[in-house]
Amino acid sequence: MKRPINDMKVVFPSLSENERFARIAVSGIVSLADPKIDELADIKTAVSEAVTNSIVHGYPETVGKIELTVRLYEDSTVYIKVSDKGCGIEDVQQAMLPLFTTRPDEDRAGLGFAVMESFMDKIKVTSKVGRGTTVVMHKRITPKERK
Amino acid sequence: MKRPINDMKVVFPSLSENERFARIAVSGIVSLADPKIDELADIKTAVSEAVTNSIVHGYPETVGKIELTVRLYEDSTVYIKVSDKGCGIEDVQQAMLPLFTTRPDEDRAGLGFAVMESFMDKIKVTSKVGRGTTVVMHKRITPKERK
Amino acid sequence: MGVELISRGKVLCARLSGDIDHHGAKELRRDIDIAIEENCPSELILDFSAVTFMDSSGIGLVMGRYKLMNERGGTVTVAKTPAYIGKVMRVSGVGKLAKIVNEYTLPKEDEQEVMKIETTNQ
Amino acid sequence: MGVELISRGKVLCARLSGDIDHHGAKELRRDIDIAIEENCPSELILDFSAVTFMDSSGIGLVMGRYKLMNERGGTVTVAKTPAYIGKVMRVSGVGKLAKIVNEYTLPKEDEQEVMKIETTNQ
Ligand SMILES: Nc1ncnc2c1ncn2[C@@H]1O[C@H](COP(=O)(O)OP(=O)(O)O)[C@@H](O)[C@H]1O
Ligand SMILES: Nc1ncnc2c1ncn2[C@@H]1O[C@H](COP(=O)(O)OP(=O)(O)O)[C@@H](O)[C@H]1O
Repeated sequence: MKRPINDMKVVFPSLSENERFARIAVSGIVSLADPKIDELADIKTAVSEAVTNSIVHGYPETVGKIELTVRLYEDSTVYIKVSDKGCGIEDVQQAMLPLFTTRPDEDRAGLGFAVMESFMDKIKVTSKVGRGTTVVMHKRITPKERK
Repeated sequence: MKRPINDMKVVFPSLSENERFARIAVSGIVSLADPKIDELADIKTAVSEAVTNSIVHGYPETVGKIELTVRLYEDSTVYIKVSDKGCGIEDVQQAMLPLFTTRPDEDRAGLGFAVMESFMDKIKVTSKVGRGTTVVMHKRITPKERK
Repeated sequence: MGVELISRGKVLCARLSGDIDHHGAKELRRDIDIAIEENCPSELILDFSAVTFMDSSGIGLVMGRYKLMNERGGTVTVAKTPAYIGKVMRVSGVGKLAKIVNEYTLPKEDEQEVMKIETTNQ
Repeated sequence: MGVELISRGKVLCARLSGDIDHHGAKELRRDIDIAIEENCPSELILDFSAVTFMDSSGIGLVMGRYKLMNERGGTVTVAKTPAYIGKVMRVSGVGKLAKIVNEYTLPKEDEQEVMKIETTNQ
């Protein structure tokens, strides 16, 4: 893929109030490309899932850093990367199964990855136990007609 | 000063549409502390000035990286740092004089630093020609009463 | 983000509002569960009409309330989901647990109890 | 961000809206200056009532229009500034160049020209 026409990297601590901040930041960049309302909602939701996972699962007992990268490409593709240096996932394939969760006590539905998969065009998860987790997602948006 | 209760670092390219993005990002973090509307407006304005300066003056011919850091401290102090690796300022004291501008052609009023100074409690500018400019600002906010 | 709770007869209605994410879900959950304890409803209506954002934390909220109501022999109804929230609901298959409706009417009653809980936490 | 331009007799009124920053100021400036060229007003009213944000780029906009109008023997009036924008105006001392008013009335005229320019650029 070519060079991005705009991009942003944000680093913030794994505090649950930053779930909202991450959505605001991602909207701030993606909305510059004039996406349709439902496309922006899809992207915000996927980012919210990934960031929440880093907060809830990646750093269950501590506060660590989360890095969010957003890139806009000329072909209206949005690239999103969410990564943490938390506890990591032992079996990524199992983790991605709908309804699978290691925190049913916390009212987690086990649907975070399922939402990311169905709301974005592409998702790739890489993780290493004790090292952290990285989620990369892509979505092609339909920019509104410009005058 | 103690450890921040929340903080964020954003890196983005010096595109003028990111002036708006920087305001959104800073609002996203500062609003978590429930500031008064006019305090939030002051901070957004100061950030807009500093980021615009990096775009217009720091990287006049090229697109470079701008780094924006926002920290919230327990005593309701907001710390903001805007830095670029652009052309730098030869005489910082002169640059900070109200109405001084090197780009009158571009309808710059020469009031960016004056606005930052009067809207924030403290501002420190460090710059080196050929290396870049860093603006650090502080403001104490009055958080709304929490229930 | 907040929830307004209205109890009428055997129906408890929770009107949710604002962004529902993991950060806010805990408080919503607590407020709704206290109202269930106190009013022992046979039907819980979750009204999403004023919800502006929801991720799978909202699904967890519905599933958790379903479990609780089911244990007590009651049902859960999900009402008035805006388009973007309907999409999250569909992906999750929550329709198997809760009845999904566009409109509802609360039973009229002389004795009515309204509890308004507005969480201002952003 | 945008500007709606209304020319009545010797008065040109520019109703600005949205966020005024460096990014958007260029287009606003161009649209206003074209209208000045075409209508040769003796008074330019800049109406800020619908402006949601402004930094010193907005001051540059006022100062630049003042220079242009002054060259042409005309004046600039700044009208209806919301509180937070009034603060930026005060810091800049723009009151020395432009008259600052809360209300204004446009001259009534049979022949009236309205140009609506809405820039959707965010
Ligand atoms: N960033 C992460 N760090 C560690 N574990 C994770 C991370 N993200 C997801 N997981 C694991 O994957 C499981 C499934 O995630 P998900 O589908 O989002 O559902 P939920 O968050 O509701 O549990 C989680 O329960 C957790 O065990
Ligand atoms: N980040 C920067 N990099 C290089 N020069 C700068 C930077 N910020 C400010 N300056 C210099 O300081 C001058 C005054 O800045 P300011 O008070 O913000 O007014 P203005 O932006 O309207 O020119 C600018 O004209 C420019 O020469």
